[in-house]
Amino acid sequence: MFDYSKYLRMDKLPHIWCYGCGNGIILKGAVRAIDKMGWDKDSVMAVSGIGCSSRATGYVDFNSLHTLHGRAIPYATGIKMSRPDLNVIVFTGDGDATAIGGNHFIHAARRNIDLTVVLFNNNIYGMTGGQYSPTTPQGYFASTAPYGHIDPSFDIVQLAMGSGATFVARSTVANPREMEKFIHEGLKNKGFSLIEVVSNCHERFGKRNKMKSPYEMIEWIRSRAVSKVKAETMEPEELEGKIITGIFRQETRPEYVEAYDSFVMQKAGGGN
Amino acid sequence: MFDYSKYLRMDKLPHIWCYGCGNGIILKGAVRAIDKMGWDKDSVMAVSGIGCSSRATGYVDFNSLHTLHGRAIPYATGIKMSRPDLNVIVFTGDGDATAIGGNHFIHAARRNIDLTVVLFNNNIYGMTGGQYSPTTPQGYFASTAPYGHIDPSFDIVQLAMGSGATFVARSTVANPREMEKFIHEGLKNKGFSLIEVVSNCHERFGKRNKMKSPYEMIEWIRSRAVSKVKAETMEPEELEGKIITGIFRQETRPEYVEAYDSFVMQKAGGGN
Amino acid sequence: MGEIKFLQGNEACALGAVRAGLRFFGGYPITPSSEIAEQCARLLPRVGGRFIQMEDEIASIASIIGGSLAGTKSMTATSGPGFSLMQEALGYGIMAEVPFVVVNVMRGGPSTGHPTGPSQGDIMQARWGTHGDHPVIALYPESVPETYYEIIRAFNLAERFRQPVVFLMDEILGKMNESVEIRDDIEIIPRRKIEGDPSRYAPYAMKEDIPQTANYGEGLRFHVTGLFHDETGFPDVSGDNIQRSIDRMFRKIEEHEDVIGKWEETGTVDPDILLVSVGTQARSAKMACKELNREGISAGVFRPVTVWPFPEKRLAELSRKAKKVLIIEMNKGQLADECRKFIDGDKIIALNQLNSEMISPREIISTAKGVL
Amino acid sequence: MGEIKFLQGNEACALGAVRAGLRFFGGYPITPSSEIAEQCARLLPRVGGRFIQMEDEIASIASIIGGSLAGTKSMTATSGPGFSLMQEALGYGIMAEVPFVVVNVMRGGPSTGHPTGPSQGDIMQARWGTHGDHPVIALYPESVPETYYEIIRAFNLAERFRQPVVFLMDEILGKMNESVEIRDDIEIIPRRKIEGDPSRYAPYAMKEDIPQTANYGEGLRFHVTGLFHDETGFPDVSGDNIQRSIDRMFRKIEEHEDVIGKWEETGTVDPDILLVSVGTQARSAKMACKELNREGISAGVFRPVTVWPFPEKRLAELSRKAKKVLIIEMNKGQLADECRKFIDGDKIIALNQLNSEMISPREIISTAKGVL
Amino acid sequence: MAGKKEFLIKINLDFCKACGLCYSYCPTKAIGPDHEFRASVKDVAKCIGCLQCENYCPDFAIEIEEKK
Amino acid sequence: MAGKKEFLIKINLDFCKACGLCYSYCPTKAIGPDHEFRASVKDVAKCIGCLQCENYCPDFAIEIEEKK
Amino acid sequence: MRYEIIFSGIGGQGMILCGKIAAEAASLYEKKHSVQTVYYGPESRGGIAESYVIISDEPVDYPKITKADALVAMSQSGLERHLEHLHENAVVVIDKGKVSVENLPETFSLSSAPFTEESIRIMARPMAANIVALGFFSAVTEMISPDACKKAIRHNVPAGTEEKNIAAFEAGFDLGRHA
Amino acid sequence: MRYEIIFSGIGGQGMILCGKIAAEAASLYEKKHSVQTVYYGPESRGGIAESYVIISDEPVDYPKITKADALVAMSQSGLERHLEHLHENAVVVIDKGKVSVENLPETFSLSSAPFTEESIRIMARPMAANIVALGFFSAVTEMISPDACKKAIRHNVPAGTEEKNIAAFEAGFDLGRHA
Ligand SMILES: Cc1ncc(C[n+]2csc(CCOP(=O)(O)OP(=O)(O)O)c2C)c(N)n1
Ligand SMILES: Cc1ncc(C[n+]2csc(CCOP(=O)(O)OP(=O)(O)O)c2C)c(N)n1
Ligand code: SF4
Ligand code: SF4
Ligand code: SF4
Ligand code: SF4
Repeated sequence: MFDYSKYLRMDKLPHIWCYGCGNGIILKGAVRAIDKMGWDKDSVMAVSGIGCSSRATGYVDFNSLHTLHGRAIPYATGIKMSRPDLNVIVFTGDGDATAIGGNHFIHAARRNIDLTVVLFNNNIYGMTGGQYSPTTPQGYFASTAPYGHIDPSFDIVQLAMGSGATFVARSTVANPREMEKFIHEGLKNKGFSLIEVVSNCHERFGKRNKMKSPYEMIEWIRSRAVSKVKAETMEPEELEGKIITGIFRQETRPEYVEAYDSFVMQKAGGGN
Repeated sequence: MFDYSKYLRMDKLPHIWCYGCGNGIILKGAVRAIDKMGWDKDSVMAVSGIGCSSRATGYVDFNSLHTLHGRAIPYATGIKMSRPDLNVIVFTGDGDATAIGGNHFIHAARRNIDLTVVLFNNNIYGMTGGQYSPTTPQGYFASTAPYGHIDPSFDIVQLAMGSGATFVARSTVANPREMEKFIHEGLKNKGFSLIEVVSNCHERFGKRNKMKSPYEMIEWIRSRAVSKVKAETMEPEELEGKIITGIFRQETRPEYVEAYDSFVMQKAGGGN
Repeated sequence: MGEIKFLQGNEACALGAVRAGLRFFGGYPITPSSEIAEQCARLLPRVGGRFIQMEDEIASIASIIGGSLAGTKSMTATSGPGFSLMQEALGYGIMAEVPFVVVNVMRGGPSTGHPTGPSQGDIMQARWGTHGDHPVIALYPESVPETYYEIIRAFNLAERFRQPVVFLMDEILGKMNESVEIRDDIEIIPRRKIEGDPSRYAPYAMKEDIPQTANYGEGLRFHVTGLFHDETGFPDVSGDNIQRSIDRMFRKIEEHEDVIGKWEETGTVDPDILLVSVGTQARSAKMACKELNREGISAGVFRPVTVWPFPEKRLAELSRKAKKVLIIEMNKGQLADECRKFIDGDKIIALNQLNSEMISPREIISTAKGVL
Repeated sequence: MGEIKFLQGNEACALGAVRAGLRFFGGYPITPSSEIAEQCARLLPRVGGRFIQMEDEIASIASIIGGSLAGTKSMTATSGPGFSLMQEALGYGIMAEVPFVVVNVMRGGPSTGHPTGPSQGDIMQARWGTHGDHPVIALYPESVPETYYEIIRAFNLAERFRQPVVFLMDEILGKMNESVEIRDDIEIIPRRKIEGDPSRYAPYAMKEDIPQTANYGEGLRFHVTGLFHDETGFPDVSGDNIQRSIDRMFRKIEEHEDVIGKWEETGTVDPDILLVSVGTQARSAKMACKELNREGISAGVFRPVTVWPFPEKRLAELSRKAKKVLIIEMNKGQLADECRKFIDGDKIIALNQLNSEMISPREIISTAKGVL
Repeated sequence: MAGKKEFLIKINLDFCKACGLCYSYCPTKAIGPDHEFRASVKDVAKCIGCLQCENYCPDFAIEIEEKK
Repeated sequence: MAGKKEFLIKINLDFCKACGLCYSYCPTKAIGPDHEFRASVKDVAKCIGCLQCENYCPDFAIEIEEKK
Repeated sequence: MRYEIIFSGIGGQGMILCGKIAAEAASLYEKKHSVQTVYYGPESRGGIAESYVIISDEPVDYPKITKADALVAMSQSGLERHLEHLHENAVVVIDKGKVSVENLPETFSLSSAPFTEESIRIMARPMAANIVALGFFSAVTEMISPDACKKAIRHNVPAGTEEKNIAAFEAGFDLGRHA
Repeated sequence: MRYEIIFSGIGGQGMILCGKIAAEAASLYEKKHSVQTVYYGPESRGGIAESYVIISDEPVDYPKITKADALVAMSQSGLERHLEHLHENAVVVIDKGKVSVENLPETFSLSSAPFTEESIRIMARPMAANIVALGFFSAVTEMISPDACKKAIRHNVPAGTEEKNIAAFEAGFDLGRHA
């Protein structure tokens, strides 16, 4: 039996998320994955932006920082530059990380700075009432897409890879154990790690799209999830609308702060 | 003999760029490519951000708009949403488009809005005096990298592809005719087109890196350019530090404003 | 008499804007302004206009500047954090003299603050938020019907003076429902069409200090920049030109304060105690004033509708006659402080509250009685 | 006596900051501030600190807020357009009470304006640029040596009051070279280390209105947010808490104006004509004052070094005795307008210039003579 | 005894928000909804310790413990 | 006559910034530097009309025209 | 005459819509002046979410509650929080079974009915409890006519749910008439 | 005593560095007070780029030019632009051959030498013309001693170019002594 109370601020529970919101499932997975790392809680730093998902930092008994909408990653970058020994985890949403925060996301990935970004992708802006996000699927409805949504979506995995991230994975709340495993792998990577977790928001997304309950939404997600291995055997047309899950990249490149210390500081004669 | 004066504001020349600056070479290529489209000058809209390269809009006799640092693409997006019949071209730099403007770049690519972005990549911030940009190669010097640069670079082509652009190409000032051809192909694409042109800034980059003259820098660029076809036959190690040129993607997907008009406006019963 | 509709403040803002000719909205959602975007997403495609949700607030305001320059009346809407992000481009709009409207539905700040709470904390920011010397037009209605008509006036002023207009609302107003009579006889200033010889056209040639700028794509191929520029629109950073440009930009607004300025005066004429308040808070002042009048106390209300430029002259005049000027705001006293510039400091009583609630008529009444 | 160095203003800013304990700089280049970043890139790794060039100004200020919360003294530097972009996060710093320094080397605005020209156009923005009610500390030196010492004071104030400090410079000062004596006896306030029982630790527990916040990663696992929060750092948007929090944040600064406030007075004591000026422009006023004094005219100079909170009390005092107060600025009269709050309007003479040049002693002298 | 394992189902009703995920995913229906749709134990003997409920509960409201 | 083509080399000295690209890339050295390193025609007969100079000149300062 | 009503509850119970319907009914269909304002917490769901309605013969200045003439409470906290905002002889309407009323001052005119239960009875879901409550309120106070309310309901509920909501209103109205 | 010097030219000619060296020489090595300020256009290159140096026995208040005592002009526009800023008997130093001096008021004390040519002569490049000019200026005005200048040069030029620049300075100084 896993003792969540070891990692949670129990006095802050129940959390503010809606009944059945996938955010709770992801938070659980993240906590279990962090536990596997065996880290001292004082060495863990949780940073988030603004959004439903970003409220996660309020519930974990680590060093925690709730920043501005979209800016979790640059705050985290400064923390890492200041205290490279901290294990910095970013909790963020699809809006937070890929709409307003998109630039910070790709630049942190490019630098390969050692942050583990757990991206709660519920395909919508939950907190502000269901406006479309950069990952809302085409044809679905949102409060700002009353006639159906026309924007193509980001493939966040492709975006992270195109930017240079060294660990990139995707899972869903329909598969909590896989998600936990991917987060754990991401935490182990010394460099920029992105774990996208596709999640359900029946309140702001589901109810507008004929999926009223959390269960319906999670099953909708499950029905679209295809493992990377399986996807490789499928035709592009078959893959339309599917969520491909798996670890897409796992490689070793010099970490940013380490590179700074070993190269710039050495050359400058600084060091500590 | 090509009559540049047809497209240039001759009274603004000579331009403010340094002697031998590649920006002039790119501007020439762009003008020739536009000429091939046979467009009415009134229908062409040139938009730029801030930077040396972004001064290009001042010299072309089209509708022209010099915006804020990093924001050329969202200004252009608004113009396109307002007047879809205009042919909108964005002139931008590596700093302008991929540092401060990185988010707008990836989102416009995602939407596949019909902009042709000509990105003058001189691997440095020219206008402000030679600070490193997201494409400054590792190991080189910049005014903010006095001990040598450690940041991994963006591969702008990968970034554009990861974001969903429908036309993606790269050329260099060492090959003006190829550049012109790629820009022309980009202009023909109805959707988001990115043509990265690797350029020389001997003043702010070259002089700090043992390349004092424009000629030396252009030859340095040439020595690193490898065509996509050739690159496919090479090993990853051989490709290190190389500039792979060619058309990387050329495909057809619904253009954003057309999709809006044909889907949202139709459903809403608006139309015009 | 026109049709009567029962509308939310945010909804009235969107409807009024469309009525004023809005055909392009670029925005990014934020509580408590999001309904404005949502309504625009619904309304615009019905009238041949377009809506886009941009990637952030900076992109939003950038997109509407582009949209406006290309000839389409444009708007964005946001709240404090987004308004802060828009400051750089708002300055661009002022510098390049582009007509558009930015709505800021004020919530509790600073920072994330209290997203669902009302405040009047961004009044000074609306004046001074962007860098450099610049004139500002900012309107702030008190009710849903006034929102409908003032947003139309905002568009008209933007077009007439080629100036971005800041439209302030507050969380109470944005989320409030009231009935609005939709009159038929509303003046709408259309976007100017400028014609001329392209080879000699100067987009910043002036008529009474107001530039005669065309729209892109209508045959006059001109240049626009955020650098200081001359009549032709091209950069000119000579000292003389900078001085001349800024002076003219201020003159353009200051010399038309008769058109831009707007305020309401109610209660006793030349009252002993003058209540000054803006936005929804003024409604509380008005109720208090009626009660004071009923009790035989000489009280009046002065409510600026145009907040910037501040209707200083008229208020100074009224204040000279009053014994006390009670300035009532849901902030730390931003306008009260501003009023020290032209009202005897001993007369000013600042009544302020920051607890996410409007200051009630009762408090106003008791404060007013206490100081007389 | 310490070593004497011949330094550029921007360089002195970087050197002073490192002397004050700066160990993390996150920035984005912009004329005329870029040398500060360049010097930090060179200096910091020599002393075990780190420099990073972020992707934009928003990321820059975000990174230094993170850096500071994790225990490292942090700074960024920019100019007008970048300062506008930083406003949202500056408000976060004020709300979350994080010590750091933001340098704004003022250039000609609004918008892109005149990148290589000086101005004093962002003084009011430094006060009101971010949304919501908030207190501000802003310093503005006049010379290269003063830059060195005032940037150190900026860090000390930031640490002492847990408040971001805005450090204003201007293009002339940033690019100017002068000699600086590097004294040995400088007080540096170190970052506090807070200890206690993690299970009961409240990062916003107060001591004289100043929060006792620890650094991340030192054993006290606390929470920080930009929402209104209680002593424990967790969100609390109750009306009472909001009122209490903002009142306290203002009190924290206002009640320590004796420490924060700083100004210089030169020339005749209790002069007939008082020249008021800040930054490099004040040096012109001083030269003018000397000349006026030589000619037997009773003139003095009042130069605020701490611009916000504005040294209102002392200036009001001096102004009561003066016949005229001549306020000299490279802007449209921002401080002159501010001074109307506490100086008789008839006494104020605003001397302003926006042509990218300092107002010369000659002009000041002739204006002064003209009004006496 | 290597026989059938037995489990304890602990439900924290203060945290439970009645989302129904736990009992929707419970393969044996050892748990089910109470009158307000919150989780409640229907037949503890049916519990096979698959932890599905625990995995999906977003509210840290349900725990399965093996009886020793 | 299907013989050798002849060309006119037009240099606009008001635009030329003396970067040297044109004559660095001129394969026949028909053009070369003047005393201030600006472009100047050395031997017009050598010009083969390859347009290299025109392609590389960033300043719109050189044009090659075929003599008719 | 100025009449102030509080519709109180928690997120998801629809008390904001309920207030809007009441205010619109008074304004558009009864030709009175009315304003509705709202309060909601920052939580996405489950926090306070309520609205205030002022109905008057004259234009409404202050749009918030001074002393409420009526309170419709769908949650315990929504009752308790507002006791101090009520006129001493205010009408208090509560959802029976969900909200308990110990120690309520005698001066209030209390009436209650099981709105949630009634909603479940009619449409197998608790969702229309707010509309049931509105019907009940209309009947017991006679501040807003049922006809006006029904027009406003049709105008404000999602298309396709009009009839169900009208049924819910009528059920509430009936309960109120017999209360 | 307040002595004001303008070092004028266009971007790339190094007149900003030139002024800095002069001011540093006066300040650090001659123990006077000095300030150097700059002006440069927004162009990356080729625009105006110049500096102003004030040298004084007392601390310098106003750091800009009131009436200049000397002008070193490396470009025609740099001469013409500043004529009105000069004292009537100011020292005017120009780069012979590059700058022509027709119609210059007689009251000025004009001296010139071919700085660019001299630089090309010494180091085959025009780059050190600014330092040649500084040497010349030092000799003709005696405002700043050659020793102080040389110290400041060593401190300010890129590592490895010290000796060449000292040579350029001395060449200029010689030209000045014989001017
Ligand atoms: C600068 C700024 N812009 C907008 C907002 C409003 N806002 C808060 S959360 C949010 C979107 C949240 O979406 P996402 O990150 O996907 O999180 P979710 O709520 O869906 O978990 C927005 C737009 C804000 N707080 N700050
Ligand atoms: C908001 C803002 N930040 C910074 C700057 C300063 N700035 C002007 S151009 C530039 C970088 C230019 O680099 P790039 O886009 O690569 O163009 P280049 O000059 O190299 O052609 C910067 C940082 C600015 N003008 N505005
Ligand atoms: S609104 Fe959506 S994302 Fe937010 S807590 Fe509710 S279900 Fe979760
Ligand atoms: S600084 Fe570089 S990019 Fe800018 S004009 Fe000069 S050579 Fe070109
Ligand atoms: S999954 Fe959790 S919150 Fe949902 S019903 Fe079960 S115990 Fe309750
Ligand atoms: S390439 Fe052009 S600018 Fe360069 S030297 Fe030749 S003609 Fe002159």
